[in-house]
Amino acid sequence: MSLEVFLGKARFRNPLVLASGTFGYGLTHTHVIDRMGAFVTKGITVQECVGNPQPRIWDSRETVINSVGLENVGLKRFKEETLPLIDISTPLYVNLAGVDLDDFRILIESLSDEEKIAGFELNLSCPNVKEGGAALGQSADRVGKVTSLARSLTTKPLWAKLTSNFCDVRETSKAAADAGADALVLINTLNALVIDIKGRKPFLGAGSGGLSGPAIKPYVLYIVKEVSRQINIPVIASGGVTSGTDVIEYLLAGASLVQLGSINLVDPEAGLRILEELKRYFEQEGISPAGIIGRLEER
Amino acid sequence: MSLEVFLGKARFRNPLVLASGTFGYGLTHTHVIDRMGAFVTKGITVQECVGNPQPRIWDSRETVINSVGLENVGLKRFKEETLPLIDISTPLYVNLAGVDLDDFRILIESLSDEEKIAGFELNLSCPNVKEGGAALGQSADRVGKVTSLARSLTTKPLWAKLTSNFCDVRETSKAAADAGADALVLINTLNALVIDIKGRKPFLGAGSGGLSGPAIKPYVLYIVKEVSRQINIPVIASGGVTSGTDVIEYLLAGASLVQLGSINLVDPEAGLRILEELKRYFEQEGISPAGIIGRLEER
Amino acid sequence: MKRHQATLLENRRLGPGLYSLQVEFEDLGDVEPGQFFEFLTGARFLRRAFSVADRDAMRLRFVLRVVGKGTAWLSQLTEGSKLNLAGPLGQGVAMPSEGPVMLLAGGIGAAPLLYLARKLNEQRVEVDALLAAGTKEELILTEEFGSLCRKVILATDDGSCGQKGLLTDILPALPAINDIQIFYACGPESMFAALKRLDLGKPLYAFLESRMGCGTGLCMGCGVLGRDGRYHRVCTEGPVFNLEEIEL
Amino acid sequence: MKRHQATLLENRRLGPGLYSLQVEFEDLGDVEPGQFFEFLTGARFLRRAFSVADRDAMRLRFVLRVVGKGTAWLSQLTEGSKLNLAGPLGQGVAMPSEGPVMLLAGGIGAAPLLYLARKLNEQRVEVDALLAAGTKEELILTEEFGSLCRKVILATDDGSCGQKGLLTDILPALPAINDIQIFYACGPESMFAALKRLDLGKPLYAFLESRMGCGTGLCMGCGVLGRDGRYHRVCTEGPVFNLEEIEL
Ligand SMILES: Cc1cc2nc3c(=O)[nH]c(=O)nc-3n(C[C@H](O)[C@H](O)[C@H](O)COP(=O)(O)OP(=O)(O)OC[C@H]3O[C@@H](n4cnc5c(N)ncnc54)[C@H](O)[C@@H]3O)c2cc1C
Ligand SMILES: Cc1cc2nc3c(=O)[nH]c(=O)nc-3n(C[C@H](O)[C@H](O)[C@H](O)COP(=O)(O)OP(=O)(O)OC[C@H]3O[C@@H](n4cnc5c(N)ncnc54)[C@H](O)[C@@H]3O)c2cc1C
Ligand SMILES: Cc1cc2nc3c(=O)[nH]c(=O)nc-3n(C[C@H](O)[C@H](O)[C@H](O)COP(=O)(O)O)c2cc1C
Ligand SMILES: Cc1cc2nc3c(=O)[nH]c(=O)nc-3n(C[C@H](O)[C@H](O)[C@H](O)COP(=O)(O)O)c2cc1C
Ligand code: FES
Ligand code: FES
Repeated sequence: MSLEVFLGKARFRNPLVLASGTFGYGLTHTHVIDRMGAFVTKGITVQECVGNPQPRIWDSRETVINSVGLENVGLKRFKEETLPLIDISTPLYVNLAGVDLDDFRILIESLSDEEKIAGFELNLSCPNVKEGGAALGQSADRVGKVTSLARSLTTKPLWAKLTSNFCDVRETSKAAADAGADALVLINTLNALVIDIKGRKPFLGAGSGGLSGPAIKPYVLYIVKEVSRQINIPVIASGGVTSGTDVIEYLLAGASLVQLGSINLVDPEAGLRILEELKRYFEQEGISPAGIIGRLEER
Repeated sequence: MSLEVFLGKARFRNPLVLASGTFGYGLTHTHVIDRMGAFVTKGITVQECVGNPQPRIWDSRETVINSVGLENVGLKRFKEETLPLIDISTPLYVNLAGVDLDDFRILIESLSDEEKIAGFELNLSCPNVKEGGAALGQSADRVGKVTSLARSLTTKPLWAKLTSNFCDVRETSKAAADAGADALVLINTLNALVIDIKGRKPFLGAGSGGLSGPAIKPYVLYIVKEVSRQINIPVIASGGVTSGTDVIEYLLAGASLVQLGSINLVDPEAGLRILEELKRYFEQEGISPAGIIGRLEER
Repeated sequence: MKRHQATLLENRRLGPGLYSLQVEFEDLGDVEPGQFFEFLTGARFLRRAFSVADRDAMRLRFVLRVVGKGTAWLSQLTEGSKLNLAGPLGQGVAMPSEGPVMLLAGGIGAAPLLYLARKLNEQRVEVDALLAAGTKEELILTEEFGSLCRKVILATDDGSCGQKGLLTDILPALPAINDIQIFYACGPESMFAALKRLDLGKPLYAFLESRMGCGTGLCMGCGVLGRDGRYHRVCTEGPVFNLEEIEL
Repeated sequence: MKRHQATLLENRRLGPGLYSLQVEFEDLGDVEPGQFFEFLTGARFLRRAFSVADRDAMRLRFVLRVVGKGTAWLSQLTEGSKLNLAGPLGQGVAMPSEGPVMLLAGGIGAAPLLYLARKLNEQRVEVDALLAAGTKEELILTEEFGSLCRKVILATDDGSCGQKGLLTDILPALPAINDIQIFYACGPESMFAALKRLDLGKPLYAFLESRMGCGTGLCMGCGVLGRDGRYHRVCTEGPVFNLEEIEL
C-alpha cells in the first residue's frame, strides 16, 4: 500500500513532515528523516542568530512552550557549511525566517539554485522574535507581499507557514494563496506567557514563547478544516500530532501533509512509530491517504 | 487582609468570578457563590434554547471541549422563573447571548431594571452557535456597535466577553473599550474540532466545540498582558485557572478579576480552595490584589 | 456534593476489560441504587462516573469496563491506592411498592442493577434478572445476582452461555414476564431503543449514561433529550428515567 | 538514542526531597561518567534528565531531587514500576591521565561525581572529594564517596555537619588543593560562578544542567552561552564543559 501524496507535481512518499525547529538541520537521525515524506530545517535568517537567553523551554503534560528564538547559523554558514553536510533522501525544505521583504529576497536569491533544496517554507509566524515573524504574518497584506516576492524569485515549491495569533488566519491564508504559495502550513505556535510569581517576571528568558503540543490539536484541526474548505491550495497541518490517529484526523479535516513537531523532542524516532501506525490503518482500510483528504462528514 | 478589588465603583470582595456556563444559574452551591467576587450566569438568549445534540463534552488531561451550545431557559423564563429564585449575596452578572443588535436590545431592555442584577456580560464570543457569538465578536466594528447599543440602554456595568478566534482581539478590545464597556473579559473558548476517525465525522454532536482548561492558560495570559497594556479599561481573565498561583499570574499580567470556568466541573468547591490559596499568598506577601495588578516585570 | 479520599481495597479482573473495584470510605451516608460516584483519574481532566454496584458497610463496589483513557487508568490501579471521589450523585431510583420486578442488564449495565437487587432483596420484593452480554466472558456478576434473585436468566449474543440472542430477542418469550410489575434496565443505547419498541406495557426505568461535564447539575453537558423537547440532566435529574419520558 | 523499558528495583529516600533510584536494564552498553538518561514521566510532556550516579552490571543508580512535577512523579514510583528511559545521552567526561583530582559537589551535584569517582578509582587515579550541602540532611552519598576516595571533606552551609560554609569558602583553604591536577564540579549555577572567581589555576570541568527540550541535539533548547558568544548544546556537546569556555 503506497502512502504517497502529491502536492502539485511534488511527490511525498508519505504524508509525514518533520517540522521546523524540532529536527535541527537534518544532520543527525537521518534514518528517521529518510523514511519521512519531507524534512524542514530550523528557521534560517540572513545573519547568524544567537537566539534567546535561557530558560528556553517550559512544559506541562500536554504542552510545550519554547523560546529558543531563531538560533541558527545564518545564511552564509548554512549555505557553505551546513548544506554540504546534509545527506538525506527526503525532500529538503528550508524554513526561511525573514524580518522584512529584503531578508526574504536575500535568502531566496542565495538558496534558490541549490539543487539539494526541494522547496522553501516561508516562516511568517514565529512568535519568538521581536521583528518580523508573527508581526509580518498577522497582516494579510504583508503575507501577500512576501509570498509574491518569493514567488517571483523561485520556481521551487513555496509553503507559507502562518500564525493564528492576533489575526484572521483565513485572510492571511487567502493572501498567501492568491500570491502564489504552493501550500499553507497551519499553524505555528501560539503566543504564550509563563510567569514566575516569586520573581514577578516571565519565566522564559525571552519573556514569552510559543505554545505547541497535543493540547492544541483540536484547535488546529478546526483551523485546518475551515481554511482547507475555503482556500484552493493544499494545507499542511502542524499542531499537536503524537500518533497515527492524529495524522488521520488532520487528513480527514483537509490537510494533505502533516507535520510532526514537539513529539520529536520526546522521541526522535516518533516519526517511525507514527508511520507504522499509518501503514496499518491504510492497509486495514484499503484506502490511500489521498483518498481521505478532506473526507470528514458533517454531523 | 482584604482581598477586595474595585472596577470603577463596583466592589468585588475578591478577584474570583465564577464563569458563565460552568455554574448554572446560581441556584445551587450558593455557599460557594457567596464567597466569590462575582457570579456570571449561563448565557441567556431571547428565545428559550434547547442547545446542541449529544455528545457535548470531550476532554484530555489538560483541556475540556464543550459544545453545550446556549442551552438556556430564554429571557422570559429567566426573568419570571429563574431570577426570583436566585438568592446570593455576590454580585450577579448575567451573560447575554445575542445573535444581532436587536437581540441585545431586547435582552437589556428587559433586564436592565432588575435590581438583583449587578451587571451584564456581553457574550460576543461563544463558538458554539452558528449565528452571532463568535462571528459577531470577530469584527471590531460589530463589537463596537453592540457595546455602544448596550451602553445606551443601561447604566449597569457592562463586560464585553471577547474571542481570539479568527480575529485580532486587540482590535475588538479597543472597539469595546471605545464604545463604553466597563471591562473586557478575555477570553472565551477556542474553536476546536474532535474527529471520530472510525465514523469519519466530528465527535461532538454539534460538529465542533470550544476548548478550555489549563492548557490554554499561557496563551490567555499572553493575551491578557498584551491587551491590558494597550487598553485603558480593566481586564477580566478567563482561561485555565485551577489554582491560586494561576490567579496571581493573571493579576500580575494585568487582570483585575479572574474567572473560574472548567475547574468548577471537576470540583464545584474549587473556588473555596483557590480563595484560601489566595488568602495565604496575600497574607504572606503583605500585599493586596490591587497592589499586584499589572506588576509583571520585564525580563 | 461530598468529596472523599477513599482507599482501593481490591481491584479484580472479571473479564475482558472488566474490573471490580472495592473501595473503602472513611465516611459514607446513605447511598441509593442508581446513584453514582465521580472518580478523578490521572488520565483526564474531568471526573468519570461509575454507578454503585454494591455496598457492604463502608465499602462500595464499582464494576467498570475499559473504554478509554480514564477507565484504563483506573483499571491499572493497585490495591492500597488512594482515590479522589465525589458522591453519591444523582437521584436514587424510585423503589417499587410491590413486586415482582425484573432487572434487564446489557453488559456492564449489570453493575447498578446488582445494588438495586440487593436493596429489593432487603425489602423482600421479589426480583428476577435477565443478564445479557456479548460472550460468556463478558457476562458478569451472575453469582451475585443468583444469591439475590428469584430467577436469573442468562443470555449471550453468541450463545456461549445461557440463551443465544440479544436481550430484547429473549425477553418477550420469557414466561415470567407476565406478572412483572416494573422493569429496570441498564445497557447500551441500542438496547433501550429496542426495549422501547417492545412496548412491555409496564413501567420501565432506564439507567442512563451520558458524557458528563460536572456531574453536579452546573454545566448542561449531560443532557438527555426528553419527550418534551428539552434536555434533562442525567447527573441531577437522573440517571434513572422512565423510558417513556425520553427520546432515543 | 536508545530507548529502554527498565524496571525500578529500589526507590529509597535519602533526605528531604532526595531519592535514590536503582534501575535494572535489559540491555545496556558502555556508560561514561557525565552521561545521562532521560526519563518519561506521567506529569510532563517532555522527558527529564538525570545523570548516572553509579553502575553495577545492568543496574544504574540515579539520585534525584524533587523540584517540580516531573521529579515529584518519579519520587513516588513504587518498586517494580516500569520506566521509559532514553540514553545514555551526552558526552562522557574527559578522563584525566594522572591524578590526584578533586571532585567538588554542591548538593545533588554529588550524583554524577559519584560515578566519576567509581571510574577514577577503577583506573587507580587518586581522587579527593569535597561534598557540600545546605544542611546535614542534604549531604548525600558520603559513605559511597568514602569508599572510593583518598579523602572526603564535608561541608554544610549551617555547620550541622563537617566544616561550616559554602564550598567555595572552604576550598581555597584546603591543604590538599595544591597538588590537584584537575577539578570536576557539579552544583548550582551560583557555585560555578563562585568557582570561576576563585580561579584555581587548574582545569575545571563543570557538569552543567539546563532545561532541556529533546536531549538529543535537535531543538537548541538547552544551550549554554559560550565565551565565543554562541550557545552550546548541553545535551550533545556537554553536559560537561571546561568552566573557562562558558559564560555564567
Ligand atoms: C451515571 C453514570 C454511571 C456510570 N456507571 C458506570 C459503571 O458502573 N461502569 C462503567 O464501566 N461505566 C459506567 N459509566 C460510563 C463511564 O462513566 C464511562 O465509560 C467513562 O466515563 C469513560 O471514560 P474514559 O476516559 O475511559 O473514556 P473516554 O476516553 O472519555 O471515551 C469515552 C467514549 O467516547 C469515545 N470517544 C472518545 N473520543 C472519541 C473520538 N475522538 N472519536 C470517537 N469516539 C471517541 C470512546 O471510544 C468511548 O466510547 C457510567 C456513566 C454515567 C454517566
Ligand atoms: C544533563 C542533566 C543531568 C541532570 N542530572 C540530575 C540528577 O542526577 N539529579 C537530579 O535531581 N537532577 C538532575 N538534573 C536536573 C533535572 O533534570 C531537573 O531537576 C528536572 O528536569 C526537573 O523536572 P521537574 O518536572 O521536577 O521540574 P519542573 O516542574 O520542570 O521545574 C523545574 C524548575 O523550573 C522551575 N519552574 C518551573 N516553572 C516555573 C515558573 N512558572 N516560575 C518559576 N519557576 C518555575 C521550578 O521551580 C524548578 O526549579 C539534570 C539535568 C540535566 C540537564
Ligand atoms: C523547540 C521548537 C522550535 C521551533 N522552531 C521553529 C522554527 O525555527 N521555525 C518554525 O517555523 N517553527 C518552529 N517551531 C514550530 C514547529 O515547527 C511547529 O509548527 C509547532 O511546534 C506546532 O507543532 P507541534 O504541536 O507538533 O509541535 C518550533 C517548535 C518547537 C517546539
Ligand atoms: C461547559 C461550558 C459551558 C460554557 N458556557 C458558556 C456560556 O454560556 N457563555 C459564555 O460566555 N462562556 C461559556 N463558557 C466559557 C467559560 O465561561 C470560560 O470563558 C472558558 O471556559 C475559559 O475558561 P476556563 O479555561 O477556566 O474554563 C463555557 C465553558 C464551559 C466549559
Ligand atoms: S454533567 Fe454537568 S449538568 Fe450534568
Ligand atoms: S535539549 Fe534539544 S538540543 Fe539540547
